[in-house]
Amino acid sequence: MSEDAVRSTTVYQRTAKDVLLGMWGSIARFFRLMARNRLGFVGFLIILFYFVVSFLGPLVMPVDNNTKVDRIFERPSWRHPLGMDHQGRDVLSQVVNGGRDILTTALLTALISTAIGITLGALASVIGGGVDNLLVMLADIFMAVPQFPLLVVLAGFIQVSSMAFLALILAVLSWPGLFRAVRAQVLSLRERDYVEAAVLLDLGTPHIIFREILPNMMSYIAISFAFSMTGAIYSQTGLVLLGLVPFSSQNWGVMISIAWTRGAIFYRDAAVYILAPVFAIAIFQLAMVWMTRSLEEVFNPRLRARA
Amino acid sequence: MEGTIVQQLPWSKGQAEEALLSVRDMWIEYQAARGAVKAVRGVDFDIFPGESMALIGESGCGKTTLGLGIIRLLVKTAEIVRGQVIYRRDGSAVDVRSMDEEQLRQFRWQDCAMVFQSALSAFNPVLRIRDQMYETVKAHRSASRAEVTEIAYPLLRRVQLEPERVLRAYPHELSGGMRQRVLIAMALLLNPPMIILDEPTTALDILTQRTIIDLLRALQSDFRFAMMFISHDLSLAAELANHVATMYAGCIVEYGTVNQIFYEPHHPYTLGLIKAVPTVTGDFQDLSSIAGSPPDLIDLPLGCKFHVRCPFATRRCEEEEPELMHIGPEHAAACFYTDEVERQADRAWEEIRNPQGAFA
Amino acid sequence: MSLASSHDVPLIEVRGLGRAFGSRRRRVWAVDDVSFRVPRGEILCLVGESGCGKTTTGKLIAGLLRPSRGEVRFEGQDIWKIERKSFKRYRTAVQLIHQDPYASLNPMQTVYEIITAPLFRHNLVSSRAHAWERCLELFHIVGLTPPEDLLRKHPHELSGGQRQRVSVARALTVNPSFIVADEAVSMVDVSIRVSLLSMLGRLRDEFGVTFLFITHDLALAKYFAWDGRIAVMYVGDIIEISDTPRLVNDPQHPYTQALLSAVPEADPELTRNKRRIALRSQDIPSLQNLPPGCRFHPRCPRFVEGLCDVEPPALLETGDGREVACHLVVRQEAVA
Amino acid sequence: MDAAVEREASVPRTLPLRRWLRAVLSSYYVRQLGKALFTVFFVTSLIFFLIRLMPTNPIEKYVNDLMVNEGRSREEALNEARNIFAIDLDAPTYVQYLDYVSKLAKGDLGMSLLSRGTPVADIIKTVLPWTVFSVGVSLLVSFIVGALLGTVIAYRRGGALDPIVSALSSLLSAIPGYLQAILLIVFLGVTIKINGKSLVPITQMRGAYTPGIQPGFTWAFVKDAFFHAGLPISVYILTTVGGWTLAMKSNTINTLGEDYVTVARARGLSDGRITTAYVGRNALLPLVSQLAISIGFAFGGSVLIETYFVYPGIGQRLNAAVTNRDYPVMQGIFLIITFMVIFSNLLADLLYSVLDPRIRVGGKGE
Repeated sequence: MSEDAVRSTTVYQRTAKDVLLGMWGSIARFFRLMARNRLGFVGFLIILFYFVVSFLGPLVMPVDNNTKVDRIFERPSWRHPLGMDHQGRDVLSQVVNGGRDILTTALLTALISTAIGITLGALASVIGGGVDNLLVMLADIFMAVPQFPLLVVLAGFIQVSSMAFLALILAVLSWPGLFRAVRAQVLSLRERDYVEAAVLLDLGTPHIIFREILPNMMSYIAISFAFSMTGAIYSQTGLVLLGLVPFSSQNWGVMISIAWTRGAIFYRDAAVYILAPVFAIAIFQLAMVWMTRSLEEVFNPRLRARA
Repeated sequence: MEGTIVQQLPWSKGQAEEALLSVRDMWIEYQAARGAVKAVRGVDFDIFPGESMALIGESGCGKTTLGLGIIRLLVKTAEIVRGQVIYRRDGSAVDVRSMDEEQLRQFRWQDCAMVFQSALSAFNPVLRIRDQMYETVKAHRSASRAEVTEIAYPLLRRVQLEPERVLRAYPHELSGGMRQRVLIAMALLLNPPMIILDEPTTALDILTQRTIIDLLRALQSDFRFAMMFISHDLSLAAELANHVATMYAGCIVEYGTVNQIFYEPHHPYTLGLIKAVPTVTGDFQDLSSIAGSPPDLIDLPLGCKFHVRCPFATRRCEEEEPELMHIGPEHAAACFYTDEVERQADRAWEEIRNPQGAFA
Repeated sequence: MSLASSHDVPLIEVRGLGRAFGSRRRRVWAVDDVSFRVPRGEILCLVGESGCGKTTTGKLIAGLLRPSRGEVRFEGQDIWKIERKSFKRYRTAVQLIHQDPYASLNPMQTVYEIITAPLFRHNLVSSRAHAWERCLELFHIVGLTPPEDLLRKHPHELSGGQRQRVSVARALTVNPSFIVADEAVSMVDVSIRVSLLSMLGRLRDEFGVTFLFITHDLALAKYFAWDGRIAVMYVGDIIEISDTPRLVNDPQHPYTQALLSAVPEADPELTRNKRRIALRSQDIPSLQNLPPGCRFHPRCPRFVEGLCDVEPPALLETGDGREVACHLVVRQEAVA
Repeated sequence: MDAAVEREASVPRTLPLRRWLRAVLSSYYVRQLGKALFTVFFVTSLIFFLIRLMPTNPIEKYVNDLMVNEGRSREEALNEARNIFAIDLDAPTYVQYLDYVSKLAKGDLGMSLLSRGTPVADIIKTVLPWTVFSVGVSLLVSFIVGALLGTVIAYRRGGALDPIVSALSSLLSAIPGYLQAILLIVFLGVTIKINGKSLVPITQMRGAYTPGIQPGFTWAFVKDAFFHAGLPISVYILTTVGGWTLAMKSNTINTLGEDYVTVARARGLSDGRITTAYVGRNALLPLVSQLAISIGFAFGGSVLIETYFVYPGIGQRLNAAVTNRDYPVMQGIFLIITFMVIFSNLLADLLYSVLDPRIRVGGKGE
C-alpha cells in the first residue's frame, strides 16, 4: 500500500475525495465484516429487507381498504398470495404496510433508551460517588419491577396517543440494561493503560471519550440497541393485542388482534390471515438476534484489521 | 512390555531402562486458523529417579506443551503426532500414550503430579482446600477424611503453612504465595515419584520465591521424587537443576549438567541466554541481547531454526537442521559450530570473573 | 528546605508523599511517607516487592493520582498548585511507560494513529508528510524496523517487544524530560529485554531524559542504573536509598540485605553458595493492620525488642549520600 | 486501587469464629433484605402517586360517574370510592398515603369496581395459585432442561447436535411467547387434523381444572390440573429453555477453559466429579442470578398467554381488569406480582450466596 494510501486513512485534514473514498471504503468493509458470520449476515440481510419493504413497500403497494363482501377469507391465489381478510381485503398489502409504524416505534425506543443508557452510564462511571450509587440503585429498582405488567397498568391508566409517546414509555422502562453495561464498560476501560497514556499525552477529554473509550464500546452499544428494539417490539405488540394502544395505525399487532377476534383461525383457508403477521414479527425478532452475532465481530479489533 | 524398549541416548546419565521417564521423538502440533503450529518437534530426554531437570526456554518454545503432553492434558486442538512417553515404576514400564482413560486417570498425580504456574486459579473457587485435598486422595484410593487430614497436616506444616486455617479456607482467602505452597503440598499427597512444575516461581516476589526454591530443594531430598521444572528463568535452573535442557522453536537445542550448560555452553542460543541475564552480585557486567524474535511456528524456516538470530550462522545452517550431537559426558548440543561457541563462552566468563571496562 | 536553593533545582522531588485508598472506615495507605529527589539526567530505580507501593508512587509522580498528603514538585513547583499553563507544560514533560504490552495500546487504532494523535493534537507537525517523517524518526530512535508496514498494523499484530517500543515512541512524541518506566521490561522475553534497556539508556545519553525505573528485579535495577541510584521500598515506605554499586555490594538495611541474598543468580556455583539470611517470619504485613514501630520488625533478623517495635525509624542520611531507615544503622543526624 | 496492595496484604488474624461469621452473615443478608424492602416501598409509592399524576384521575372519574348516572351526592360517592380504592380522597396527601400503606400492610387492597363488594384480595387469592403453579413448574423444568442441554452441547462442541440445538434455542427464545401461543392454537388446535380430530383438544383444556373433579392433593386432581395447564406450561418452557441452554453452553465453555479444571484433571479426578463439582457448579452460578429476572419476565408473559389459552391465572385477570378499567384490581394485581418478583429476587440472591462462598465469606478480595 503506497504512502499516500496510508496517509489518506488518517483522521485529520482530509480532502472531499478522501472523505468519499473513506466512506465508501468503510461501508464496503462494514459489509465484509458482517459477512464473516454466516448466520449473522443472513439476519442482517433479513433486517435490511424488512426496512426496505416497510418504508418503501407502501409506495408500491398501498393498503387495500375497500370491502369486498364476496371475497371474505378467500383462499390465497396468484393475485392475492396471502388471500383475503374478514372483509375481503388483500392481506399481503396489509402486511407490507403493517411494518412501518412498528419499526419506527422500535427504532425510536432503541434510540431514546440507548441515549439515556449511555449518558447515565458515562455520568455514573465518570462522576462516581453519590451520583453513581443513586443511579445504580435506581437501575436495580427498575430492573426488579416486572416490565410488561407495569406497562399494562400504565397503558390502562393513560391514553397512549402517539408512537413517540409509546416509544418514550418503553425507553424509560428499558434503559437500566444498557446503563449497567455502559457503566461497567466505562469503568473498566477508564482503567486501561492506553487511556492513562492519552491522559499523560494531554490529548484532551473529547479525544479520550470519542477516540479511546467509545470505539471499544461500540459492539456493546450496537448489541444493546438491537436488543432494545426487539424488546420494544415485544412490548408494543403485546399492548396492541391487549387493545391498550388504540391508535388506529396499520400494524401487524392490530392485524393479529382483529384476526383473533374475528375467529380467522377457525376458517382453514383464513389461517394465513393471522399467521402472516405472526410470522412477520417472529422472523424479524429472530433475524435481529442472529444479526447481533455479526455485530460482535464487526467491532472486534482483531477481525477489523484483517477485513 | 514390548513396545516400551527405547533407543539409548548417548548423553543420558544412565541406561535408558533405569530412567523413571523416557521421552522419545515427541512431536506435538496445534490446529490454528492459519495452519498447524509445530509446538514440539521431536524431543528426546530421560529423567532418572530423584533427579531434577530444568527445561529452559522463552515464550513459544513449546516447553509447557511438552509438559502437558507427558501427562496427556493438552487442549482439544492439540495432538501428539508421534513419540513415546515410557514411564517405569518398580520394574514395570508402560507407554503413557497407550494408556486407556482409566489407567491415565490413575497415572495422573499418583505417578506424575503437575504444578501449574497460575496458582491463583488452580483451585476450585467454591470448594474449601480441605475438600479439594480429600477428593484428590479419594480419586486414587479409598481413604477417610481423617486419614487425608492426617497426611495433609505434616505436609502443610512442611511448606510453612498453618494446617488448621488453610484446610478450612476457600482459595480466594489465601495469598498467591500461600496458594503456591498449598499446591506443592497437594502434589505430595500421594507421594508421586515424579513432579512437573510449570513456572513455579514466576508470579511470586523475591522473598516468597526464595522460600519456594529452598522448599523444593528440601522436599526433593526428603521425598526423593524426580522433579522436572519448566521456566524461562535461568537462575531457577542454576539453583535447583542437576541437568538442564534449553529449548528453542520446539526442539531441545542443548542438554547437559547444570555446570556444563552455564560454564561450557555449546549452543549459540544457550550462550545468548546466559549473556542476556544480569546477576546481582559482583560488579557491572555488560549484557547483550539476542537480535530478532522467535520464528513463526506455522511456516518454520528451513535449516536450523535459530540461524536467523545466530551470530555464528553460515550457509550450511540455513539449509540443514542440526540434530542433538553428543559432545561430552552427559552433554549434547544441536549445532555445527559448537567449538566456536565454546571459545566465545570462555571469553565471556573471563569477562564476568574479572571485568576491566567500566560501563560501556 | 533551604537545601534546594544551593543545588540546581532537581527535576522531580517528592516530600512526605502519601496516598490512601478505600473508604473512610477502612483507609489503607498504599504509599505512606515517601521523600526523594531526582536531579536532571539521573536514573533512580524504585525497587520493592509487589504491594510495596512503587507503582502508586510512579503514578503520583506522573500526575495520574493526586497525593492524599505531601507534595510532588516538578522543577521546584508543586504540580497540584501551579496554574494551568505550567501544569500543561508539566503534563507533557512527564510520561509513563506501562508494564503490560498488551494493554498499553488501543486495540482499535493503527500504530500510525496512536503515534500521530499527540503530534497533531499539540501541532508538533505542520502536515501529514511531516507527521510521516516524524514517525520514521521516532521508530528509528526506538529501534523499530521496518517502519512502513508496522505503521499500518494494529497492536495485536505486533510482538510484546515491538509494542513496548511503540509505547516508548508514543511517549517521545511530546519530547518528555522525565520518564517513569513502570516494570517496562518485565513482561518481555529475557533475550530482547536487554535491547529494550539499552534503547532506554540511549534516550538518557542522547536526549538527557531523566528516569524513574520501577522494578521488582534487583539485577535489572543494578544493570540499568549502575551509575544512578536505587531506592528500596517496603510496605509503603522507602527504607534505603543509595548509589547502585554501594547498595548492591554493601547494603545497610536488613530488608535490602535479605532481598539481595534471596535473589537467585544465573550462575550455579555463585547462587548455591550464597549466604542466606533467614527471616523470622514469611508473612508480609497487611496494610489493614500494620505492625507498630518499624514495619519490618516482625521479620527482621536484627530485631531489637523495645526499639524496633516502638518507634518507626526515619529515613536519615548516613553521611556519604546514602539514606537508611533503621535504628541499628550508624547514622549522622540529617541536616535540617 | 493498587491491585498488588489488595492481593498481597496477608490474611487478617482470625477473629473468634462466632463473631466473624456473624459479622459476615449480617452484612450480606441485611443488605440484600434492605434492598428488597426499599424496592417494595418504591413500587408502592410509584402506584400511589401514579393515580394522582394521571391526567384523568380514575378515582375522580369514578366519583363523577356515580354522581351522574346514579344520582348519588358527592358525599356518598366519595364514601364509596374511599373503601373501593382503599384511598380517602379528601384527606391531605400524606394522610391518604399512610392510610393506603396501612391498609396494604393488612392485606386490604380495596374493592373491585366491576364485581361490587368483592375485595381485590379475594380475587387475587383465587387466581394467583394457578399462575404460580404454571409459571413455577415451567421455570423449574426449563431451567433444568436448559442447564443439562447447555452442558451437553458445550462438551460436544464440534458435533452435529451443537449447531441444531443452538439455532433452535435462539429461534425459540427470540419469538415472543404469546405468538408461540397463537401458533400452537392454530396448528395443533385447528389446522392439523388427524382423522377429524385436532391434535390437541384446545377447548377442553380451557379453565384451570375440569369442574367435576374435587380440588385437593389427589392424583386425579393433579393430573387434571396439569392437563389444563398443559398449553401455558409448554409455551413458558418453549420461550425460556432456549435462553438457559445458550447461557449454560457459553458458561460451560468458559469454565472448561479455566485452570482449575485442567488441574482437577491433572489430579486424576473422575470425569463425573469434574463435570458436576467443578464445571457444573461454577457454570451454574451466573444462571442462578439470571433466574430472578426471568421470573419477572414470565409473570409479564402470563398476561397474554393465559388470555389466549383461557387459563384463569393472575395474568388473565389483570388483562380483564385493565380492559374494564377496574383500577383497584389492576393496582392490587400489579403490586402482588411485583412483591412476588422482588421476593424471588431475594431468594435467588440467597441461593447464589450459598453456591458461591466468595460472596458469603469475605476474604482477601474484600
